[in-house]
Amino acid sequence: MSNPRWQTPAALRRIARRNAAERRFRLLGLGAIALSLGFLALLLVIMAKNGLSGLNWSFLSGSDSTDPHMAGVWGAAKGSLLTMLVTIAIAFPMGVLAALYLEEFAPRTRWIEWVEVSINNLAAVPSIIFGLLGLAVFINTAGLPRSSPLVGGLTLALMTMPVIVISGRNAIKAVPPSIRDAALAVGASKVQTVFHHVLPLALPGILTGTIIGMARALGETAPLLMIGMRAFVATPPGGLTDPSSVLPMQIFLWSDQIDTAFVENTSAAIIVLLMFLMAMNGLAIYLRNKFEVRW
Amino acid sequence: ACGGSGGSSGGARDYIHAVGSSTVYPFATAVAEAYAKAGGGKSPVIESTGTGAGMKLFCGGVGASFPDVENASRRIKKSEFEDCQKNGVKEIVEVQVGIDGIAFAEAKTGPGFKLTPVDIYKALAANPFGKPNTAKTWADVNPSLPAEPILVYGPPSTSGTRDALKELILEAGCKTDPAMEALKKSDEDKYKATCQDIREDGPYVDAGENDNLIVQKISQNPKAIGVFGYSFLESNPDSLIGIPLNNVVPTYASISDFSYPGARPLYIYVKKQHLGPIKGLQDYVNEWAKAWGPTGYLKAKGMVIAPADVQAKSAEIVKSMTALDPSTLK
Amino acid sequence: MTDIKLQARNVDVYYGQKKAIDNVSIDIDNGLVTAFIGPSGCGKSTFLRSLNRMNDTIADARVTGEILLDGEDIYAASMDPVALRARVGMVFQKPNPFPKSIYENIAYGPRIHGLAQGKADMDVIVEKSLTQAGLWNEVKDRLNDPGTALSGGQQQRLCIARAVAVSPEVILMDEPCSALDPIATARIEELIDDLRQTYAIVIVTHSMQQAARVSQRTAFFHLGVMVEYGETSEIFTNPREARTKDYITGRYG
Amino acid sequence: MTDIKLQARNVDVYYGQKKAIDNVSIDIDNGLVTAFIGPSGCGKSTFLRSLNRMNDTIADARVTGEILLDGEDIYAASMDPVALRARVGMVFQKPNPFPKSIYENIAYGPRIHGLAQGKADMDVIVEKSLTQAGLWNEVKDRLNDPGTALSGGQQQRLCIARAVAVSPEVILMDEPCSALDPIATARIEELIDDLRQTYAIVIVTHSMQQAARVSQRTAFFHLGVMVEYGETSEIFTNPREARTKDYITGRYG
Amino acid sequence: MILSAVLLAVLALGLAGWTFARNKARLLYAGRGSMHSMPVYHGWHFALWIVLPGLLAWGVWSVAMPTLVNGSILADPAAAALPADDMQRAAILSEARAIAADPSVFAFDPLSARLADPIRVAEGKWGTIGALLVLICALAGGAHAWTRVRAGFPARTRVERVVMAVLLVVSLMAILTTVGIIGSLVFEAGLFFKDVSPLAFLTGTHWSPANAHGGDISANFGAVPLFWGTIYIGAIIAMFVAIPLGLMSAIYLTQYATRRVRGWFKPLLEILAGVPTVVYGYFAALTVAPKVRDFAAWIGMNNPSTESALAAGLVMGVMIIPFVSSMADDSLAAVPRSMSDGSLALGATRSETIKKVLLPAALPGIVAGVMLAISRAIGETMIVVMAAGASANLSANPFASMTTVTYQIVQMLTGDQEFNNPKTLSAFALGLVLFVVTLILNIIALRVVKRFREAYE
Ligand SMILES: Nc1ncnc2c1ncn2[C@@H]1O[C@H](COP(=O)(O)OP(=O)(O)OP(=O)(O)O)[C@@H](O)[C@H]1O
Ligand SMILES: Nc1ncnc2c1ncn2[C@@H]1O[C@H](COP(=O)(O)OP(=O)(O)OP(=O)(O)O)[C@@H](O)[C@H]1O
Ligand SMILES: [Mg+2]
Ligand SMILES: [Mg+2]
Ligand SMILES: O=P([O-])([O-])[O-]
Repeated sequence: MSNPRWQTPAALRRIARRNAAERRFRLLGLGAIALSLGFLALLLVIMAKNGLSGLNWSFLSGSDSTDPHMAGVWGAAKGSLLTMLVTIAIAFPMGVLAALYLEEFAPRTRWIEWVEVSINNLAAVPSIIFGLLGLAVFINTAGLPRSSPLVGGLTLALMTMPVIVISGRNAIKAVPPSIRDAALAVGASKVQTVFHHVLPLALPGILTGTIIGMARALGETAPLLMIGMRAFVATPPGGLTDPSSVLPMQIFLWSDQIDTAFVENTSAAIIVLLMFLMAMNGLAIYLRNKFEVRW
Repeated sequence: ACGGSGGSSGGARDYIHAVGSSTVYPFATAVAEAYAKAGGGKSPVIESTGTGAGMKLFCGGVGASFPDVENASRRIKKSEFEDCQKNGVKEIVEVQVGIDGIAFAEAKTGPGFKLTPVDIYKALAANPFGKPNTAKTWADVNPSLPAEPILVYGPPSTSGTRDALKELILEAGCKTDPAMEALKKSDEDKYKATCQDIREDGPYVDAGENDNLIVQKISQNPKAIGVFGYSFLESNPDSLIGIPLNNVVPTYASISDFSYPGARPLYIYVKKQHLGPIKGLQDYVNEWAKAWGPTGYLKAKGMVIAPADVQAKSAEIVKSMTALDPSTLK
Repeated sequence: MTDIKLQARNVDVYYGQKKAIDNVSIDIDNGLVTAFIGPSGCGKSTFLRSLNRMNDTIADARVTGEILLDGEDIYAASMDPVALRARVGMVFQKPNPFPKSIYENIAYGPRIHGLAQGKADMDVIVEKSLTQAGLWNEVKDRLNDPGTALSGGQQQRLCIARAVAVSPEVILMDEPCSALDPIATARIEELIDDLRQTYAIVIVTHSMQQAARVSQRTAFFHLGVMVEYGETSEIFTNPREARTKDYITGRYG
Repeated sequence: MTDIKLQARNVDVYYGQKKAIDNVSIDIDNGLVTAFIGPSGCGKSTFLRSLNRMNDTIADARVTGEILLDGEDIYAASMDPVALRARVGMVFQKPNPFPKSIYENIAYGPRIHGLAQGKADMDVIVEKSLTQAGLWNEVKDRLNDPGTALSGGQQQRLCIARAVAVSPEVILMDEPCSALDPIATARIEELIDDLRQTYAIVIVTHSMQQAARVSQRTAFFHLGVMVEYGETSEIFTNPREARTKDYITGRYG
Repeated sequence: MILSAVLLAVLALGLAGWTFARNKARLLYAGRGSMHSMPVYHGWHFALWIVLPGLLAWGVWSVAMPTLVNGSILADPAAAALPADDMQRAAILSEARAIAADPSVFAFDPLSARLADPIRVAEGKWGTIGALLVLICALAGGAHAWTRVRAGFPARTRVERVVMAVLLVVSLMAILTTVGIIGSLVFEAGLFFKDVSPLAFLTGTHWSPANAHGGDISANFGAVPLFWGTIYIGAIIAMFVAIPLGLMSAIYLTQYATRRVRGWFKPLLEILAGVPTVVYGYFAALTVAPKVRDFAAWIGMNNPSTESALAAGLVMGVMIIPFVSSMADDSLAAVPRSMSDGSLALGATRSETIKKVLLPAALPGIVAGVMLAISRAIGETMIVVMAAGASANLSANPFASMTTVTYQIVQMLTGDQEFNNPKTLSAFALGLVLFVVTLILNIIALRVVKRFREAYE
């Protein structure tokens, strides 16, 4: 005794057609993901095919060389490491403090709006422009040494700080107001509330954003072209002011070598860099999952 | 870097710093490596900035924050030398380290071009002899050439190789017309535009800084011609052959004796004032002298060695470190 | 003897241009539970939060008029809002323990106010507060468990204990049971009755039944105005105003 | 003559491991308004949503037992949920008009189900639905205005019109007035009374007063169990179960 | 030397002050409410009053000292030999200072070796004076604060004020960076526009800096082909890839995927954005570009170029997918669930609900996301440097080689160029254009997102 209006052949056909459209649409979505990830897989497979055979201890521990069989990535990796140290030492505290100020304390004035617009915009400014800035400010004006992890790190810090501020603000925003209310209601001051409760609770989120920002900085090449890191450096840098290369720059330099044996080196270096990045991303995801709090 | 506030890094530097040409870069890195291996000290840092940008850094001043050596794929210009002087870089030692040929090449399967500078000038100039370039095929330029479309992959406007192409080939082709010589006297700018400007309507393709890619393109495209440093031709003997200019095939020999028109000298410039303070700078320059000979390893890297008399003269300069005489510059 | 703890005189509260509380005057006595009732959005919470200056934290909220705590104007420049909030504690609608241990939840307030001289002292405060909130027996063996691991009703009692730990004089409660089940609600209601011996208590509730059960005085709010205020038994059996009567008999809300 | 429209038989609903509805059986009759009441979280919404398989859209919700619409199992494989939901319409707590014109809001349902043969036909449907929802006179001159530009009460009536436009057989309403002011609430309550001539109506409400005003049958839920079901007048004046009585007299909730 | 030592001394004083003041404040405690602030805040207040004046004096002195030392030096007879040119003089002096600090350093200029000794003496003198001054400031500050260690003193409020000031200053860094970028770009671009008319630069269609010589060079700096290449690669081809793939991925992940699937695929997709662009560039140049060329040849093009807009654009599109998908993801999630519930309850299928209700509602957010993605794409450098080519072609043929703004910036600043040449300076003008365009795109996008969010709050 079911409803005849929905049992007519026309109605049934219509429903069948709509359900088919539904399935098609769903497949389309799945296809889009498959295609995107397929591309990623292709990239990884090709790099692995070209580069895996070149990954050995002497490659991992050596530095740049004109002989492809002698060349290694340690020098560049150490340069990357030092550069990242500078970047994080500057971008992290500044980013976190700025995020705290903007989210918790800033009065809603025109001025602060400008700060916000600048930060959001800086996060999207092409990286090469930070290279121009680094060249003008750190090298030409401040006279810091060219090609050094110090200048590279400072330049990348300017680029990374906005990313940290933005993710930091989101993490701070995600701390429920009820926690702030709770602290204020027992007589904590605003500053105490923020530093005792909000910041610790937002920290996992901030860290996640920081790791992602750092990963981006680690893979960055273009701004470093501008500040003299496109160089042949055959000894790993001993300190922050020694000239050095970085991993992505090493890849770029090797990709331009005449000797075709460098193709293997380039791919192997890419594998090393990608492993670093995936490890960082993995850590970020782990942190996010571990500390993600549902309020 | 203006020396004014450069004080913070005015202290010591215990490695050699060279900047400049991307053409010289592979040779400079090889020398640097040999120098370091010979126990000369910390490995020198070689930056590939391009000749001009390198000159700017090199001439920035004297002191640890300025490079010691400039690699150049052309001679220093008078204006650059003056800038050096102004910034206190008084004595510069010029050493010719070898030769680079700009090679014209086609794929092994190509039609077998034989060209002259005039052909190339007519095919590639923006305004050959003052008239807009309408040539579409090589036959338009010279009826004896195949009627294939003109397609030349060459270096971009920012490269020293491109300058060499303009000065060594195009201008040579251009100067075959006496009217041009006259023009040079009357209107230098116009002369330059007529003899050196490269057409931009398609037949000449800017292929980017990456000479590797030009090589690949040519080997895939039999009807195209590529222009790049000789070393690239030498390291791809399976896929490429050189195109004779004036019936001279670009070979090692023809470039080193300058019988091939596309040969140009490569230089390094050394800051004499740095010889004392920078440990090992003299050794590094000596290492160049060891390497550029007929049995040296630079040859294996694809550099064309200079003729014996040039080598001797350069060796003499290295030994005595005689400064460059500015009156020979233009 | 009347024992007035808090006095509001002609209080208006604005959010930006919008007036959320219109000219409310009320006396709140020690030793009693005062209930604020009224339909949603009538301004109960807004008024409650102006009693311990929690409204300061809302950028565009503005309070005019006078609110006196023991005769002292709480909005005077000389009054430190931080000290004020230690004297006028607050418990919120949704239990909001800090994501820390039970012990730390209680200890936080005394610590920032320097109320304890050392660990032993603090232990005493924690035990006393939890006992007052009727939670000690349930949690005494797991003081290091996170406060968020407790059940909803226990969390709310933890929040009450936290408020009590800084020895306030007044406790404000904004719908403290609305997120709880009936059994937990009953526990809290008992607790409120106990606490009123020591503190002046103000409670906002949307349930008239609850107001009737726990309070001695009731204020009825409507559209930002305090329509009626008096003995709870009076208000529920014999309201003076028509609007109160309509509300109580379920005509709206 | 009983005229049973919907029949639930031993229905359990789970969210993951958690049982939110426990063994509920109920008959819902044509021509009547059935109200579900009970304290917050007792499962009213959950049960309501299982009546038109809206629970399908919640990833980990699972329904067991039988629900029959005109004797046909709505969870049977042969039942298409798309057609089912056209027959059992739903109105939500917060008015949720689409961000489109008023006309398009109404026309959306008939169009996807192919109920209109051309524009003229559609115009008739739109007018009829809006009239049934008592909104036609207020909006007939601005059918192209966005539905979101209406007042809250009008929006809720628009949502009712939208549900009516696909000619359902049952209309489920989940606290349809809780976001509305008393005047708008009164309009909707009148409307419900009109609509029950044509549709079987189930309404969830947290207000016992509202249940008493609009429904003929009332089901009382508590902790996922249907405690009592019967004539509304019976339930309110003479509940059989102690829990029902406690709830109605305001002992909790 | 001595100045660094005094800095340490000031910090040590601060630490000691912190302990003293806190302990003193503790003695004042006489039960609840007897003090405004906890003792530790008195400690901080006292320490800040020591350290901040000390630091301030130290900073001022560090800036002033070189001038004072130079003044003393110029009085030295050896200084008479200093060259007149300011720049050379400064270089020699700074070198001499380095030698004074570390005698093992070798002198580039013999004069600086001679000046080193006088410098050492002068630095010793002025350094000692400075150190005393710094200490005096620190102690004076401390003395002032010591009188404030009283029960009623609001130390917490004061300390918190300093904390706020620090936070404010840090936040202003963003403005400073922006100003720095604009400043350095505008200054150099200004030099460029002395030689080249801005109008010709922005509207000219002929880009050939190589042939720029002689009188009027404006005609050689028409940047439209670069703009076109940038837009064609970054905003057209890349978006052709990124929008459908990103949008459909987001739809699948938010609307269809189970939580588990989403938990896996979303981070995987985000890896695409994390791959360094130099890797994409290498991949584009080595793998994708030849395939594109083969394809072009296969469809009958004569002599297709290896470097093509299509190859660069495709790879860039893939890189951008996560940007589009995560913005679309957010926008779809921001559409309240009640919207889709409303549609589903009428008997609409999921896909009908998505197409007719969710997408239109989320459109502003998606558009904003696409704009952000475009601004990312047009600023992308390494992919185009490695795969797009250098020809300033104004063509709609995707198989043609094209160049972009970022490519030219890199070339102009690293190629064989004479300095102070319009060719080099044009890089800054291009940078300025790029900055302004991304700024506009971002501001629009942020506005749109904001309004969109507000609509549902
Ligand atoms: N932060 C705010 N900004 C602007 N208006 C607000 C704000 N908070 C509340 N309001 C408005 O002030 C009025 C009173 O709100 P209030 O929260 O005090 O009501 P309430 O009686 O507590 O209601 P409920 O029973 O729903 O909690 C309402 O109209 C509300 O919309
Ligand atoms: N999506 C969900 N996932 C898991 N649990 C849920 C979900 N939705 C509801 N619940 C739980 O199921 C139980 C019944 O919820 P339901 O929303 O049906 O209650 P209700 O009677 O409608 O309450 P209210 O009056 O607050 O609307 C509650 O305990 C609730 O927490
Ligand atoms: Mg409230
Ligand atoms: Mg519900
Ligand atoms: O880098 P080059 O100057 O040799 O082109």
